Formats: sequence, C-alpha cells, structure tokens
Amino acid sequence: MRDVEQKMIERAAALLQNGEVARVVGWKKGEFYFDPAPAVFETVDELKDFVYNGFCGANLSKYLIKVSKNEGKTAIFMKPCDSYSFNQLVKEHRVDREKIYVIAVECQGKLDIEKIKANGVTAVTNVEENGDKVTVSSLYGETVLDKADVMLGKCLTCKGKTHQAKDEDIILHEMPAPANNRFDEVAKLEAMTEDERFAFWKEQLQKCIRCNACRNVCPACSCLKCVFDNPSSGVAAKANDDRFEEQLFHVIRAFHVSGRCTDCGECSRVCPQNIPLHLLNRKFIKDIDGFYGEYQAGETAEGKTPLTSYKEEDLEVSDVFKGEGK
Amino acid sequence: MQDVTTGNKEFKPNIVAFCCNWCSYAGADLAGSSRLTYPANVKIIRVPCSCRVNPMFVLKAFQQGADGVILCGCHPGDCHYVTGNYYTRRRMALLFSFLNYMGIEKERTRVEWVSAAEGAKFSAVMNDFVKTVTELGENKRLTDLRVKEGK
Amino acid sequence: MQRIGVFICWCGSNIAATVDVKKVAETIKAEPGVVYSENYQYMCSENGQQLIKNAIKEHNLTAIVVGACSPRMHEATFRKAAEAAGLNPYMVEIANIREHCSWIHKDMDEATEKAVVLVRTAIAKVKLNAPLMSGESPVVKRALVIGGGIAGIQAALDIADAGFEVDIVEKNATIGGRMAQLDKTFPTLDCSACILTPKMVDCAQHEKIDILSYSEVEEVKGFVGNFNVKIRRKARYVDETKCTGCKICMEKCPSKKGLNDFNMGLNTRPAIYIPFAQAIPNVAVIDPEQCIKMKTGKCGICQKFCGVGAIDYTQKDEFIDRQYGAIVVATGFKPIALDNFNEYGYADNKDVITSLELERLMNAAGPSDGVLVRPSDGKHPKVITFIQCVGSRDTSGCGKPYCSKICCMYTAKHAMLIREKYPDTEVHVFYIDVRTPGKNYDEFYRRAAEQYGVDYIKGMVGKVYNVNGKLMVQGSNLIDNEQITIESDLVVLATAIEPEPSVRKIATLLTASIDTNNFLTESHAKLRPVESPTAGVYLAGVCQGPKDIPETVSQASACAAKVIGLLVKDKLKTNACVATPDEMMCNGCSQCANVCAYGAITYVEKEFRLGGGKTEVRRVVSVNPAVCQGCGACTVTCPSGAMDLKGFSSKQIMSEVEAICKM
Amino acid sequence: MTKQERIDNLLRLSGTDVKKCMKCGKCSGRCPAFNEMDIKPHQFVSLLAQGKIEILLGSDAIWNCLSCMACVERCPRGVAPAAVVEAVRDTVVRAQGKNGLKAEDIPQIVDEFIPQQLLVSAYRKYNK
Amino acid sequence: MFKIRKENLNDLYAKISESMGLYIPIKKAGEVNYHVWGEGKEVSLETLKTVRSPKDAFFPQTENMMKFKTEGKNIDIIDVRDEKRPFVLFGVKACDYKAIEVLDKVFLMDPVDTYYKARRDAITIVTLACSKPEESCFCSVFGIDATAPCGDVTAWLDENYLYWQANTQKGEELTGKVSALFEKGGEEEVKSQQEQTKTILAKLPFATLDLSRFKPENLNELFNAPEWESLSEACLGCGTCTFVCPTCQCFDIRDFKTRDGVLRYRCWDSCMYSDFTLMAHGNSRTTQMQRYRQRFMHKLVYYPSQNDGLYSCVGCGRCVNKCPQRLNIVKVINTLGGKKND
Repeated sequence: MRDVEQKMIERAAALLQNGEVARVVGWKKGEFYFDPAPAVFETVDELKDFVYNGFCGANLSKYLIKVSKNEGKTAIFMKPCDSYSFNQLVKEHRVDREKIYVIAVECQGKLDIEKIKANGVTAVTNVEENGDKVTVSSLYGETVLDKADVMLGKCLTCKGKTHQAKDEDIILHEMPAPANNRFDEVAKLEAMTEDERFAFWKEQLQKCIRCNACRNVCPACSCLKCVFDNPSSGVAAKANDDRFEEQLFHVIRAFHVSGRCTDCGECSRVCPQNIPLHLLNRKFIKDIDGFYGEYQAGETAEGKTPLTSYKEEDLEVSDVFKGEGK
Repeated sequence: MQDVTTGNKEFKPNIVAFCCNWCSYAGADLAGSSRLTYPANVKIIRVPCSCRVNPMFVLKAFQQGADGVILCGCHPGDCHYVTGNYYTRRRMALLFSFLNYMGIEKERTRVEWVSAAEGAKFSAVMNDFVKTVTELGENKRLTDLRVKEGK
Repeated sequence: MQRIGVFICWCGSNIAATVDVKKVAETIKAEPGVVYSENYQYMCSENGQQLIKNAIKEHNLTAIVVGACSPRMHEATFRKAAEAAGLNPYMVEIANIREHCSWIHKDMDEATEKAVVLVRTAIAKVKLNAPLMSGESPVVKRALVIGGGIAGIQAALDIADAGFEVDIVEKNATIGGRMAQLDKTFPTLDCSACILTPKMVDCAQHEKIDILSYSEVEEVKGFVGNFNVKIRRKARYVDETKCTGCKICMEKCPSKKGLNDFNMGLNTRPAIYIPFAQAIPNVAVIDPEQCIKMKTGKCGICQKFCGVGAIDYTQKDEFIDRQYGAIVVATGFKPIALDNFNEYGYADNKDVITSLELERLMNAAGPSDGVLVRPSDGKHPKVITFIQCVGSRDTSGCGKPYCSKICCMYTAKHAMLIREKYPDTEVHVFYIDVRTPGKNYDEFYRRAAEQYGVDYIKGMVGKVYNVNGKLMVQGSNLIDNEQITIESDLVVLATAIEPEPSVRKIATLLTASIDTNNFLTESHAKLRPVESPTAGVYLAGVCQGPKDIPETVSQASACAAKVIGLLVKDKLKTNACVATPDEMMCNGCSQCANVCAYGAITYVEKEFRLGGGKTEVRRVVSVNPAVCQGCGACTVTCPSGAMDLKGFSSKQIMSEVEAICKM
Repeated sequence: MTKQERIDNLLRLSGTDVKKCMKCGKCSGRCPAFNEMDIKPHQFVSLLAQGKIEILLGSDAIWNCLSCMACVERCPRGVAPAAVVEAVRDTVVRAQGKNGLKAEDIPQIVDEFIPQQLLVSAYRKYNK
Repeated sequence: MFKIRKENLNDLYAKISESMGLYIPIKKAGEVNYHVWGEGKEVSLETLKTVRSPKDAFFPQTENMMKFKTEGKNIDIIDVRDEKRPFVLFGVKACDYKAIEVLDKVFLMDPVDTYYKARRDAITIVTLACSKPEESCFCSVFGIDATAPCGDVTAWLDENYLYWQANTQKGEELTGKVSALFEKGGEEEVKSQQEQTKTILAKLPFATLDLSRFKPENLNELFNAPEWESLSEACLGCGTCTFVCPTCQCFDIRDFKTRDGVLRYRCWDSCMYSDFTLMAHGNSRTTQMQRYRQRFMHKLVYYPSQNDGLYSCVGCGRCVNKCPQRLNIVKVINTLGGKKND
C-alpha cells in the first residue's frame, strides 16, 4: 500500500501546486499507525502528514457538504464504497459535482483496531500489514493475526470494488472480489421468531448511549437540523430514558435513510457500543430489493429513490408477511 | 410500571385509525349511517390522504400506549391525490416489515383500502382488527413505560 | 393560550339517544383551555349557529370545537358561522360523535366515554390550529387548446362563445384532425366533412379564436390561472398572411411524389401542398425534405407562379410566448403500427388495409374519389373480410391491453356502407365480442347483420396469406367449432388506436400524469373525469382514453365548461391547507418534489444569514400554494421535517394521537 | 388424487393462466392441425378452465398437436394453449406408467396421414 | 489485607447482593458496562475499560426529577425521588475513581446537587488496580497511580486471587459483611504485581505527555491558537467522547409528556452538540470548532483554573479509543502543549 500512498501524495501535491484544486480531502497520520483521522490539506507542505493505510476506513464523502462550500475545487480520495455515498449526496444536491475532483483509490479492505485488541492484544504500539497477515506489536510482545479476522465489519460484506464516480483513479493492485453476502445476517434474523428478534434488538439497543455518532457520521443524515434535535418535531429526544426512545430513534433514522442508505457501514463502524446498526438499514435495503426490484442507492447520481417512486402493481402491505422468507 | 396480564378478558385494546378524508373517512361515515357497529376502542384521526401519515405518527401512537395502529386509504388507483396512496403503500410495507424485524408483532399494524362506498368493509375491518389485537394482548414492546406510569 | 368553546350537538336523538351529551359538555368543561361548553339540540340549525356566534363574541373564543356529525357534513357550515362571528374559519374543529360514535355504539356509557375522547382529541388539535388564509392568484383570461381535432375545435368554440380568448395550437398544417379523414359517422351515417368543416370555419372566423397551425408547444411554466407557454411556429415557407389558397403552386410543383399523409399514404401529393380542400387555414405548406428548391437550390417554380408572393424559402421557426389561464389537452390518437402482427400480412399485401385507410378509400375526396377499389389492382373487391381487435385487448405485449372502443361501431358502419353501395359484395367480420353500448348503437350493429346481411363470425383470424392474388383469411368459427378459410379480395384490420405520441412530451411539460398506455390520467376516474391532476389543465378526447365522436364532443364541452368556470373568476382562491416548508431546515434534497403529483414544488437558490455578518446561498424548497392540493405526500418524504401541512400539521396530528391514547 | 388436485396439477404443469383467455379463438384460427384435433386448442383452455378434464384426458388431440406453438405465439392474452395440451399429454403418459415412448410404438398411436413435422415433434414431446 | 480465590468471586457478589445493590462490569451483547449484578450475569473484571464509565452510578444518563400531574385544570407537583438503597460500585479503576473526585467538586459544592448526593452517599466504592494498561492509557500524566487506587476498598486481581484492602469506615463495614469468604494475606503478590505494572506504565506511549502549557495564564493564547481549526475539522459533532468520558458532567433538563401530566428529567448532554446551551437568541457557540475547543479548554484550562489546578481529564483513554474519526485529547495536548521530546 505504500506505493498507493506515495502516488496519492504525488497527485495531491500536483493538483494543489498547479492550482487545479484548492484543497484535498484525505487522511492524516495520528499518534499511531492505526489512528489516522480525516483531514483537509490545503498546502503541499501539509501533505507530509498525509497517510493512506489499512486504517483509513472512514468514509470522507460527507465532509464534502461543508468543505465544498468553500471557494475553489476540492479533490477527494474515495474508496469504492465511499463513491456510492458521494453519488447519493450529489443526487440530493448536497454537493455540487462540478466543484469536486474525485480520485478513486484502491481498497484492499480496512482494518478494525478494536477487533485486533479483541484478540487479546493490548497496549498496541504498531501494526504492520503484510498481505493477508497483520503483525501487531505491543508492549507485551508481538502477535501475527489473519487479516480476515480483524477487518472492519463493513469490509467483510463489501458490495463491490468498482468506483461509482471518479475523475481519475489510483489503482495499482488488483482489488479483492466483492463478498456477495450482505444479506446473510439479515436473513438470519428474519429466520428467528418475533420473540427472539425482539430479545436480540432489545439487548443490542439497550447498549445505546445516544451519542448520535451513527447519525452524525451517516452521509444520508445530512439534514440541517435533525428531527431528534428539533423541539418542534414532536419526537425530539436527547437521552436513552426508555427502551422506546432507542427504538424510536433507530426506527425513524433507518426509515429516513431508507432508499437513500448506500450501506456504507459507517454507522456500525463508529458505534462505541458496537451495536450492529447496519443490520437495521440493510433490512430496508433487502426489503426494497425484494418488494420493488433491486436498487442500489448511490449507483448513480440521478433518478428517484424507491420511496419516492411507485408502481401500480406494487406489493400490497397485507402481502408483506405472506411471501416466503420475508 | 404496571403489568397487565395479556389475554385478560377485560383487556380492551386502544386502536388508532388514520383515515384519509376522501375514501376511508367517508367509508367510516357510511358505516355509521348504516349503523354497522364496531368496538368503541377504535378512534379515528382524519388526514387528507393516507400519504400524510408519517411513520413518526405510528410510532407516537405506540409510544403513547396504542395497542394497534391501522391506516385506511383509497384503493390504489383511486387516490383523490392521484398517487398518494402508492407512496403510502411502499412506506408502510417497508415500515411494518421493519417493525416486525425488530420483533414487533406484525398483527399490530395494518393497512386497508376502504372506499367511500365500503361502509360494511370498514366495519368488518375494524371488528377484525380489534379482535386480532385483543387476542394479541397489550402492546408492551413498542410502548414508552413513562407514559403509562400514571395509569 | 387558546380560549376554546365546545359545542355538543344532540342531533335530535341521533346523538343524544346513545351519548349523554350533557355529561360530555360538562366533563369537557374541566379541560385546560376550555372556557365555554354547551350542548344544543340542533347545532347546525339557525339557532344553533347563532348560539355559537354569540358564544364566540361573549367569551372571546379563539377557537371552537363542535361535537356533531361528520365534518364532511357540516364542517363548512360551522366554519361559516365562526367566520360570521369574526373568527378565522380554520379555528374550527369537528368531533365526529355521530357517524363515528353514537350511530355505531349501543352502550350509553361506552359511547359517552368515547365521545369525550373524540372531543378531547379535537380540542388537542384545535389548540394548535392557526388562522389560515386562502391565497389569491390572478387569472389570465385566455385559454390554450392543444390539438385542433374535433375535441380541440369543440372546446375552443365553447370557450370562445363564452367570450374568452382561445388559441388552438395544432401541429399539422390544418385543423380538423382525424375526423376530417373520416367518410361517414356512426350511428347516423352523416358525412363527417359535412358536420366538421362548418365547425372548422366557425373557428377560423371566430374573433376570439386564434388558430396557430403548424405549431407546437415548447415550454410551459406557471400554474393554474397563470401559465406561460412558449409556442414554436414551424416554418411553413409560405407566408400565411399572403397565401390565398389558390393551389396554383400545387399544380406547378414538379416534385409530386410525396406520400399523402392525409390519405394515409394511399396516393401522393406535391412538395408544396394544402392537406385537403377544406383545410383551415387554407394555406399551403412546403415539405422541405421533398422540395427541390430547398434541397438543391434550383427550381423556385412555385415562387414564380405565386401571384401574391407568399413563398419564402428562408422562413425560420419562430417562437412566441403567451399567457393562459387554462389549458385543454386534446392531442388525439393514431392507429398503432402493425409491426408486431405479421400474421395479418399487412406489410406484404397491399390489399390488407387498416380501417382508417378504408375510410379514405371510401371517401369521395379520397384517392379513389370514393369508389371502393383494391389498392393493388384498382379492381372492385367482391369479398371483403374485416378483422376486429387487431392489437386491442392484447396483453401479450404485441398490442394494447385496452379495448379501442370505436372499432365495433365503425366496422358495422363500413360493412353496412359497402353492402349498401355494392350489394354484390360479400362482407365477413371476424369478431371476439361486439361491443355496442350507446344510444342507437346496438340497433345500428344489428341492422348491419340483419338488414344488410353482413356475415359476423365469432372467432379470431389466425393468419392471412396470399395465394395467387387472393387473400386467404384463416380463422376459427367458434360457434360451429370449425376452422374456416375465406378467400377474400380485401382485408380490413380494425387497428387499435393509441394516444398521439407527442402527448408524452406535452404531459411532461404540463406535469400531467400519464398512464402506462400513454393516456393522460384524469383527476378522478368518476368525479373529475375531464380535469387533469394538474390544476388548470383539462383533458378532451382520446388523449384521455379511447372514445368516439359524441363522447369526445361531450368531453370537450365539459372541458370548456370547466375552463369557463375558471376564467370567469378574476382571482383564484387557493387551497388554505397547503404544504408549508421551513426554509431554515430545508437542505434542498429534492425528495419532496419527486413525490408531488402536481408539480407544486420547485427549488430556489436563496441567501441566508449565518450570523457574524456571513451569508450562505442555499438551495431551498418553494411551494406554490396555487398549485398545491394539500395531500401531504411531501411532508412524509422530508426526513428533516422541514415540510409541514397547514391544517394537518405534524404537531396537530401527534397531539390527536396523544389525546386518543390518553384514555 | 381428488379431482381438484388433478385440475390443479394440470394448471401447474401447464404453467399458464387459463383465466386470462378471452375466448377469441385465435389459437384455433391459426392451428395447422385443427382438423386433426377432436378437441380444438381453444377448447383445451376453456375445458381446463371449467375443470372438465376428463374430456381432455380422453382426447386424441394430444397426440395430434404438432407442438408448433403457433397458438402460443398468436394468443393476444399470453395464454399458452399448447402448454395445456402438453400438460394433459404428460399427465396421460405418466398415468400409463410410461416414462417415454419407443419409436416402434409410434405407428400405433399416430395415423399414416400425419405430417412429417408431427413425427419429428412426437419424438421431442414423448421423450420425457 | 484479605484475599479470595477467583472462582469464589461469585459467592462474594452474591453475599454483597444480599444486603446491598452491586454495580459491576458485566458483559452484555458483547460489550462490558456497569450493570446491576444478578445470578448468571457475566462479570468481567478483567476488562480494562468499560465502554461507559462508572459515573452513571451516581449521575445516571437520565434521572427523573419531578412530575407534574394534571387533572382537569389542576397541576400537582410530585417528588419522584425514592430512598436510595445502599450499593457497592465494584471494580472502579484508578482513573475512574479520580474522575469521581472531579464530579464531586461539581455536584457537591454549594449549592449541593441533592440528587447526586443521595446516590453518592449510598455508594461504597471498591476500586480495582490495573495490571495490564494499554496504549491509550495516560493516567500517570495526571499523577494517578493505576496500581494503587483509593476508594472505600482497594482490590487487586491476578490469575488466582482477588486481594482486598479496606480503606475507610464504609469499606470496613462492607468487609465485615463478607469477611467470612476471605482468607488473610496477599501483600507480597500485590506488591510484585504493582512493580510489574509500573514498568509497563512507564513505557506507555502517552506517559510523556506534556501538560505544562495548560495553565490559566495561557488561557487567551490557547483559546486563540489557530491549530483548533485543523484539530477539529474531522469532528462529527457526536457525543461519543462526552458520553464515555468519566468526568463529563453536563446535563440538560427536559420534560416528557406522560398520560396524565409531565415528567421532568435530566439527561446527559454534550458540549459537542449544536443545541448544547441553546438559548432564545440562538447558540453561543455556532461552529463545531468552537464546540470542540470548548470541550478541551474546559478539561485542561477552565476547570483546573477553578479547582486548584485539578484537570478534569483523568487519562482513561476512552475517547482515544472511541472517537469515530480518531480525534482525541492526546492530539490536542500534543499539538498545543508541545511534545516533550520535540
């Protein structure tokens, strides 16, 4: 990946230098190898902190809402999955496509430091990526782990390695094939009884601390003011005072992004309590596919979403539970 | 918090019915003028079109202690606003499927198309829905316990 | 805080027999916000209304709740009463304690308890009511009719007769449409031209009607009462104001091999032509694809011969902008292409023709001067076979799923006319069903079978094939359960009709919805059959669905009545209960515009103050209250809740929910 | 098997919706083997729709249908009469416990006037 | 000092639970947080950092304050507080214990927050020394000894035993209740564990953070530092850092409409939220940068300037681990404080 990173820095520097773009959105190195943070680079000098490695899992597209309001063009590095969110944002007029220069970058699947630590490795000081192995150094010694075991959840159900939007690309190595298993977990839950499902979600959602990280990171949640922050919406709520609050928050959020959620998986990545929030959104995606025909939000930057279109012969609500395996 | 035993014979579910002004509300009126009875625990809220019903209203009803929520609108193709109920159909199909996915009893939610001429259907639907929800018992999964504190 | 008055109606014994109205009125007195509560035998009566008016004044009520019959009955009555007492009419809510309570419950306690809840629910709502005002928008007193067929002509005449300006935009060089091509009309068999051309002339002479022939609608902006329409006047290369219609150019034109569209391509016409003798306007037009001068630069004969100097080879398309208060769409139909029906041999046999072609063949002004001859050899056909439902009622994907409605009748007409004029001709009709609802229609069809001896065969044709110039029509005779083959000289296909394809573009321009068959959708199938869901747009003729001339004319006149009803108003009162966006919360995502059936939602770039002297330009939603019908589809689509509906706001509905659940 | 089950079975085997038939007779109008068939293509659809399957199961037409699919091709309603014929034929063949047809049996079933096309199609259709 | 075999800990929990509540790290749905102990629950004392800190034992995320009961046009105000049952908060790490000191200063100074005090008084705290600190830990920077936390009782855990030492009257009382389960001894083992842990603590990457610039006299300079822009640019404005933080103490008071009135409750709030301290005129901090700055200035400058130099960060490292975009207080300290080695 070093070569990819090097190429990215070169391109970013060139674009900044020749004035084609005013800024570049990418990742900046942190205190360790495994904590790069999203960042905006405005000068070539700042690029010395630019980094692109296995821990650059964050989806940068949402930052464009804010950044692209500034003068001049903005270049952004995008992984395949991020490009879906980007298209969706363009479709919803949140980002002006004309003002963005998309550099598609390759992705070999990103890593999850929490999963590494869950392997009993603690006091991690460094991580090295070697193909499908990951070498973790810690104050207590060195451990070699299989990459597949410590990848971000969203990468394990990767929906494709094709960028849906790009102006140029930096793809130096072949990317792994998509996983094609996105709906397995949803199907597993569907196969449970109502009681089991209720118990599952009750336990999961009870962990919720209403930090709003899932909402704030979500590229589909781009409202200027969320209904849950708006006292006049009738559903404003701040805390997890009751089990219902959690359900309300998560049901409404999932509904609001339904048909618009690209399944980028950021909600689950950022949840401090590791609630599998993507399984909520993914249920909507699965149902939309099943009821109204396959639809992938963000595949294009145009057209209506499944919830803003209809067919006369659509499934009746009363038939929702009649179908097999629904 | 009070625990009401489900299956209690005295249990009378609280049903919120959203009816579109042009078909179903008129259908309910016809049920009335035809003296077709249905239980008193069904209360109707008039909306211009079934597509006015926000999922938040449905959840609000459950939060506030409703035991069942039913939406009634014009038959697909007959919407006074041409396409409103087509959107309702998609929204509610997805919402109800989703609520069931979260473990909420699917029998608590329903969408029925009732035209202004279908007073008998309105009454039959309400009778059936009340019966179904009564058998199901009190809504415990999607209620806000704080609401019921004072009960 | 609202000062609410509650009025409980007995409705004689209709309510009072099952609901303890006094108890309801008494209980409700304790509700926060309620300052007055009363019950009365008939609230809707003069006295009852007076009681309400008095209470509003005496107690300074800011809002009232009437517990009575369905709001569909008397909401308007009580709103008027409130308005008379100086209250905004939208500060009234009705608790339906009759249809939804007293009439369906038997137990007095139960019904009374429910009535209290229903009244409380109405109180919960009315507390959040705000005075609403209907907006006003001016009406441009001019109508646009798109399409100059019989539907457009009739609508234009009716509107113009009422004193309003009307423009007819017709894409062809003349008005008249399909009806001008017909020979006779059922069920009276009068000559089509005889009844149509006087109307065409009326149009041309009417001082209120402006015929924009050879023109198309390019752009439509605005809304009911105030449409801005851009019209393309296609270059006809002949000055309309100068041409006298003398036809000398037609005679002299050396390029005479153009297919004559008016005669369904059965003969030819010159490059400069007037579509038919009675064309309105009676002005020539040049087909630039055919004209030698336009193609090669050499020729110019017509120009030479034109006595008035009307020919102008350099003419360009022009655009004009006009304002209209209402638009009638009357774009008509065309027969479908028969590419998917090889079995009838239409493409391979000249003597397999469509019914519209037969019309031209039988028309005295047609290519054969009204003598029925075979297109192949000009001989008189002795055996003629008609095939019904060609492409109609076809769900296989080859044709149209609907019944074209007019074919049964015109085939009976054709059969009858042929048998009358050429009694030696054998006429067979293969049919699936013969559909003849309508005044004197079935009688007409039976006459064809009984008096004129037309052979009706119940069954469908499987194939038509040519054996030595004879058309072999093989089909089933279901009544006799046999397969028969009829040796015919002429085969006539009752071809399905479909909306004129240009209607798609027009529907898009008008944001009028269109169904899967390209028919324009009416606002309500039964109760608003001539209105499109887009306010101010009306539908006449086959663009809305298959129909015959009488029906088309009725619909056109109905359209005219609606248009007149609109244009007589100086100002339109807009619906008060319309969608209302909060620009501060709108992020411009366009989801709401996607679900609006009326095109009431647009977006504007607007500057907002951010504080600290900074500003920001944002794309935000804008609702046109003159167009919004208040369904609320947009409100649910908006995730941020920036869109709300006046009169049915989210907060109002949620407090109704809360009130219901409180019991 | 009850009669209804047998009807359902035929409906399932044919995979066609006989209720869609609008009784226009175009199938029979097109059928090249019409005169060889005691039960006509449109009757196959109609009789199955009415549940009169004994007539169908006893018909000779199932052996005379060319399986040329002209009826299927021409039906304006997307009904497949030939599929009904085939379903009936399969049912009869199966009931006879045969799982196919030998070439030598064919002359006993078909007569000498049968067109060549039918013989070819016979191999196709009986070779289950 | 007492000790008890690890396999007998369940008896200890059961014994405590007989007379008091027991609040202890329990694994539920994959995550370890403080929960009330019960038979069959999966206790995880080994977990170094619970997702949420133990602060919600006395400062719960939501707490009902009073109720307004309406009947017709009458309103009654009802105190919804009940008698707080005594309970034990078990397994508190040194950093989290220090955080309680920070919270006490806020809630117990005049005017005393009686809701907080009632819970605080009812709690007996059993701390647990750390033996396996991780890279995100930096409590030592704030002078905290992770190997010897205080509290009413201090406990140490190794492979075989839990060691127990009462420090206060409350601690002695608790010890009295459960002493039957204990054996004496453990001083040696504890000592060797402490030494071992200290060598790791010294090696931790953040052990050398330099706080010297975070002083009241540098307030203006720090406040106006241009680096805040780049430090905060990736901030999502979520409340993760504040909600996992053991010292964040901001709350909001809200009303909830119940069936027969209004329930007034308070709940955690986050200075990261755009509606935090929202007033009628609008918000005093309009950008995320301002909100971000507020949080860290409060931790490192404002709070210490009012509390004799006590920082309101305790180096637990939760925000380091949990920030979705990997922003954290360490990056702030390094950027504005200057690295020692630079």
